[in-house]
Amino acid sequence: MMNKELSGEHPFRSNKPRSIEYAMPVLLFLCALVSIFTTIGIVYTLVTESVAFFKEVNVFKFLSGTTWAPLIQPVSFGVIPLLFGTLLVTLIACCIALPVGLATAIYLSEYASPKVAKIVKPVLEVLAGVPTIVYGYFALSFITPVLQTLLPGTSLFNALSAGIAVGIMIIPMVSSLSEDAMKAVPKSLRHGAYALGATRFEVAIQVVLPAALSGIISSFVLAFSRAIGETMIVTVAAGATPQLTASPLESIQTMTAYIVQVSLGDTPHGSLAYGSIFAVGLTLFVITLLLNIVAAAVSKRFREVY
Amino acid sequence: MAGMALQPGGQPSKAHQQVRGRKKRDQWTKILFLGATSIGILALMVLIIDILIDGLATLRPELLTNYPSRRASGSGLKSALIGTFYMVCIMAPISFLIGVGAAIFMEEYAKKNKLTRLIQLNISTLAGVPSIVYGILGLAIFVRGMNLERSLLSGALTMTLLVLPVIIVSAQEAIKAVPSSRRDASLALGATKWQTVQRSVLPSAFPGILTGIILAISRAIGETAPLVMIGALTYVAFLPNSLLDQFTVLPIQIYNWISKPQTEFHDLAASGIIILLIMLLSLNMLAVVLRNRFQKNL
Amino acid sequence: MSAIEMKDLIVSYGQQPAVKSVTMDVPKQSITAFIGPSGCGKSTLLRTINRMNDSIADVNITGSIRIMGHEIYDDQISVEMLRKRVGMVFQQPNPFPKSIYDNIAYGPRLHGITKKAELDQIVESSLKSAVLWDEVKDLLKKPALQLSGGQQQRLCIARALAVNPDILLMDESTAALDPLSTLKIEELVKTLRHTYTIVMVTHNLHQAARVSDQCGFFLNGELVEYDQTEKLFRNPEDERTERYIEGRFG
Amino acid sequence: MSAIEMKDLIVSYGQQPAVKSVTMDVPKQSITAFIGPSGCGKSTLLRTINRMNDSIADVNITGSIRIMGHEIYDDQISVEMLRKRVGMVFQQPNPFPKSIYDNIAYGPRLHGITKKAELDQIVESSLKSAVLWDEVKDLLKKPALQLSGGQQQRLCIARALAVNPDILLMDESTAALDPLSTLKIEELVKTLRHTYTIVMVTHNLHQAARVSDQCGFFLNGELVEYDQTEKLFRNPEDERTERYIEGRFG
Amino acid sequence: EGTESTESTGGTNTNTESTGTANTETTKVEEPAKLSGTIEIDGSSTVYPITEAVAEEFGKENGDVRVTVGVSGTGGGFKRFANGETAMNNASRPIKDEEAETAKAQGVEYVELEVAYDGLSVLVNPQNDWVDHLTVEELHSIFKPGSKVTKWSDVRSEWPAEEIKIFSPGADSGTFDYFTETINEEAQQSRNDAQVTFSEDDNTLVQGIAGEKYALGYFGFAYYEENKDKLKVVPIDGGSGPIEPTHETINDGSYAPLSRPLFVYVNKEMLEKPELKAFIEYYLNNAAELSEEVGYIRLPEEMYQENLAKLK
Ligand SMILES: Nc1ncnc2c1ncn2[C@@H]1O[C@H](COP(=O)(O)OP(=O)(O)OP(=O)(O)O)[C@@H](O)[C@H]1O
Ligand SMILES: Nc1ncnc2c1ncn2[C@@H]1O[C@H](COP(=O)(O)OP(=O)(O)OP(=O)(O)O)[C@@H](O)[C@H]1O
Ligand SMILES: [Mg+2]
Ligand SMILES: [Mg+2]
Ligand SMILES: O=P([O-])([O-])[O-]
Repeated sequence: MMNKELSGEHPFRSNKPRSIEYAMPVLLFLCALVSIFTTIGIVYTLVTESVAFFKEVNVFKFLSGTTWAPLIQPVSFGVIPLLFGTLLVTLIACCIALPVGLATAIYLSEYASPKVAKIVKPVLEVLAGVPTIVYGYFALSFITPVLQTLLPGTSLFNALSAGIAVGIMIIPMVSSLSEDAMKAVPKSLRHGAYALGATRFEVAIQVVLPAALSGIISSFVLAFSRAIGETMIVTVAAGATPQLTASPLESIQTMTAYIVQVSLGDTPHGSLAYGSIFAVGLTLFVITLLLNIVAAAVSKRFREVY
Repeated sequence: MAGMALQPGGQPSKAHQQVRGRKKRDQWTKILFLGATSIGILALMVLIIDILIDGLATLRPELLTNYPSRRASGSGLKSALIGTFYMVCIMAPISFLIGVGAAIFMEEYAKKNKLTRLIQLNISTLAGVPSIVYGILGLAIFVRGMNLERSLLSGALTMTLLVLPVIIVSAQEAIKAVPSSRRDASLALGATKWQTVQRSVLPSAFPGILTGIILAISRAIGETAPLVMIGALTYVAFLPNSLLDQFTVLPIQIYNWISKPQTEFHDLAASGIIILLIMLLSLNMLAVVLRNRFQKNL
Repeated sequence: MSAIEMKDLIVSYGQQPAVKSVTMDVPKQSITAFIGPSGCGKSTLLRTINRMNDSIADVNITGSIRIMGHEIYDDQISVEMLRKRVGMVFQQPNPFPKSIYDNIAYGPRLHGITKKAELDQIVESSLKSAVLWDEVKDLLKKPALQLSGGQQQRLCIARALAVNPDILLMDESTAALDPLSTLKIEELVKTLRHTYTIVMVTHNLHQAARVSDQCGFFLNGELVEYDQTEKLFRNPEDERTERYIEGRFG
Repeated sequence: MSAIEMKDLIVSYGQQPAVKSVTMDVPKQSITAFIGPSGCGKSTLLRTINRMNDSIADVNITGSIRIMGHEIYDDQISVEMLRKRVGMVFQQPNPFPKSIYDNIAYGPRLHGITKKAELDQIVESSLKSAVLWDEVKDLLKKPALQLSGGQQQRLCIARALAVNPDILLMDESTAALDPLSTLKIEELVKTLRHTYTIVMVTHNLHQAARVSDQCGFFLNGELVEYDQTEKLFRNPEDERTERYIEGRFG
Repeated sequence: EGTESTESTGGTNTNTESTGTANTETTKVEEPAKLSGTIEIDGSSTVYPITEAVAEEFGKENGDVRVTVGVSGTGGGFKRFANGETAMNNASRPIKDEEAETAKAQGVEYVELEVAYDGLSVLVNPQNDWVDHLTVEELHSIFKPGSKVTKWSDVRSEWPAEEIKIFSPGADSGTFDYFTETINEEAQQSRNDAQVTFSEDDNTLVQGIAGEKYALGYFGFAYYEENKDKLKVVPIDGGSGPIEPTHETINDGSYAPLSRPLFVYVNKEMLEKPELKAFIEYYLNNAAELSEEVGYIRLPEEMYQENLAKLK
């Protein structure tokens, strides 16, 4: 038995050439590079198109100006009102989605029976799958009228209504991903705390939450960047009035809504106003980029090894 | 030790009061958490009921078989449905191949160095880039740069780029979840790296990967903004018969109907939304079934 | 009065009984070992003692289990109080991803102790009882997860001691450890016997023989034999016990 | 010629040596056991024999290790062919989530066997060698994950046998099993010795004593003593071996 | 031939079958060969419904001709049209000089064809019982940049001292362009403060005015016609007395100055293609009927004839 192949050739030497072993890593690497090229494509497109725009409009004035009226005479390109509108909607959305989503995640992972969680989780995920345009009209035709009865003086288009709709949409992003992170915390940690006489609430808050913090933060960031980038809801429900207003009950405009407005509208291509959508797009991209870098750093800092 | 009173009889001790307080807090927070969970479910129910009320009356089978028309009564989603279907048919395999390929590279082949860390950061960043930015990209690269015009191919490629990070990340998770003991088992039998990936890792990760793809598809089906950017807001009353034909998709047709002056179209839009939701729900359900099967396998 | 008295205790998962009509008394300040093949219900019984089974959906318990004379599956019972008095150490060391200090202080804090001085004192005395103090006294702020496996397990024991329990349950608490760490824990347990009532589940018959005062042999959820450890190993009454012990000793 | 000859073998992770200058010969058709406290390098050495360490980034190997007289850390060597000849069974049973049949057929298929009849024959003979055939012969299409732990481990052994190796490496392959399953595997291993060269790592000194022909005791990466098992356990030459064996037997 | 077909459609009103028969005849006589090919159209969202309706009817007869109608806005459409990418552009305003120059530079020659009228309607809430009409000057005072008018009483003192809520089409629409050009003398000159709500979606303007007692707004006639019960239209006095927008007043030009022509621009070179020629002829022959059907106002009959003549 031992000697079966020892007679002639070397027993451990294969004579089959395996070119696929060399080809696959290269092919797969090319696949991974697609994502890099996508980023390069985005940056290249936005930057080259923006350069033309910034030849005519001072970058500093663009970033610090407080009047955005690219289509109304006298034109003015101060991006602050768009930024403000975007942040306002995002803030409202996060005020809803982060606490509700996190509480839902805690409920599903710590309180609900596995059976209930198994049903509720995908049901909630449907919220994230509903086309945003549907939310837009839901906000306009349902949320806004409700707001108008509760808070008289609410405009037809308002940041609050759009923010609420965006918030509802991103709830499952927070709840699902946070729940995944909490589920990944080993059972043994929970048992350790229960065995010391901790209540469920104490286990959830003191043991599970800190251990899952890195995943929870990632879910927050993803939800946040989704809210910033949300387009159709704000286009439909938040209005087209770029303004700095203290009241979320008034109409505003977000960066994304502006881009849609121009790309569906009447502006001649090549005009200054048309170029502004690339400058706004670039601003949007840079914001999400920064957000992700900060998030990566934060979540690394909170990563627990267990 | 003899005085161990587990029951709150007679004089409740300080420790007992303390425990009772904590229990009460536990009860309240449970209600709070349950309440939060029901907010999401309630919102979904209200949304669905709201749409059903508007759209149920006009939900007819002709909706699926008619082309769009200026008259609400005869208008339908045929070209939009088929357009959506074609778009998915082009997008799904491309994004599957590239996405899973990238995920395999990152998880199985990549050495831990600066480049792979950059790629990883890049992927997670792309997952957060607003979809409208992908629209701008698609417009510049596919529509203009490659001269593909507002074709099916442009739309599908734009969507591919949009969902790619989602697919890569979920495929990576699925691959990561395959216990390393399965790789060891395969390698120890004399399998090569690629054989191990192909025969051991991928089959184990497949349901997870598929779940990711399905969720990505359901995202692509519902996306409006990037297609608006590349100019797909169009009246199309025929079925595309080549990759370079113009096309329309469900959310676009719905958007189109909603902006018409006639209220009959608005109800029709609600019916369209019902159809879209049914599609999305079926896809999500499929994903759930797969996910459950996947978890059983681990 | 015994520390734990069980009478006709039946524990089932759904319809499936895992512990079948067990009646036994566990005396105070002693070490009791549960032995038996895998799946015989040792862990289930142990978890019944501090009601860690409560969180499992369809677990059914009938019969009586009294601790210090009190029926613990009584509606009036506070599970939290019960678990404070009946500590538990698990198979895998499971420190919280916090500092060593915070791990030990976790229990006392739960139960309302907030004064720094008092906590300091508890942390020190618990770590000393668990024979870990000398190794970590200068590293109290260090993450507990950086300790070695054996140290982590002793930390978990210290953590359990910190809430000042009467009874300590240990479910194969050395199974994941190397022989040297195992030996250390065994020695520690022997010293703890003077202050605590200890119930341990073990796969390792040597360990049961080395460490315990009395020993219960389980088979398919039944308590086959329960006796002084010496007696059980030297001269088992039940033939099944004998066969199990011999099969194991080879 | 010995099955395995190691000479001045040093294996390090980065700068940290895990195996320090080991020289030993493993004879054919026999069972060799590696014992020693946790972290002493047993697994590392075992994984060096079939180059399973290759995938770890910064592992450094110096010295010589020859199998059937061939230097295995030679550039010309095909790792796949090596591993085909040197099978391995792990601590945790790790069947693929496929049917029992497909688990066994996995290896032969890798190496180019596709004919149904041939595969059937291999599956049957491997399962028979692993003393599992009678239990599963009617369930070959059943998912392997539905087998019990002990059956899964025998399945893994059958899977390793299916590629017809010369040497079988077992890294604590019974550690995760209950005593009865452990016994079954030990018996199986004893029957396999007639056809295969077996090297096993074990924590369980009883097991080493019961099963192996020769035994190596490792401490901190060093091979302290290597001898006939009888001799090593009865009459160790090195004091450290003696202490370890006694500490363990208690 | 063309006249005959228009008449027959007109006679039976919106009866599709009759339209069908009439056109089958047309095709039979003019184009014995079956038409095929692709016609790409883009441009104004305002003109879109008319072109869509034409494309739909045309498609019924000529199933092999694939007509697509995009909505990139008048300006976005002209950009593509001037590059020769599209065969036809919908426009809610005449081509601008820059756009014409680009077309010239690219060697694109085109014909401008008027196809219908749109009347910009000024609207208030039905509960508004004080406004009987507004003059162009009053509109100017309300809408001019930096306007000081905040309350209804600032327009006419006897009107309520309540803040006016203004609803305006988005600054990126042809409607806004036209309104500002007509009322404020220069296109895109407009007040732009918190009192004005802009929206690109005319339906939401309808909703806003219908739900707000002190609202004032304007948008295309089609949206008013569809929502007559929820809105009150304001007669406009352009110098010759207050005129309410109706099919008649817009058609005969008495509703001034807020009625505007809608156009399509056709690439001359591509007109050589029989399918495009057939399509445009079909368009002009049926625009009267179809534009009314989707909420616009037909041109006087002779104008369609003139347009048809331009094609020759
Ligand atoms: N959560 C559960 N749900 C259903 N059945 C369970 C559950 N936990 C354990 N069982 C079953 O109850 C029986 C007793 O299990 P238990 O864990 O108490 O055994 P054990 O003696 O501790 O075994 P081991 O030595 O392997 O830990 C087994 O048949 C097991 O399959
Ligand atoms: N991948 C690795 N990278 C770095 N160091 C390692 C790695 N694997 C093992 N080591 C170290 O090498 C030494 C020997 O480890 P090895 O796993 O061979 O010990 P062992 O004798 O098998 O222990 P055990 O009985 O716990 O399995 C240990 O100090 C361990 O920490
Ligand atoms: Mg157990
Ligand atoms: Mg090892
Ligand atoms: O799309 P419009 O140019 O008509 O506003």
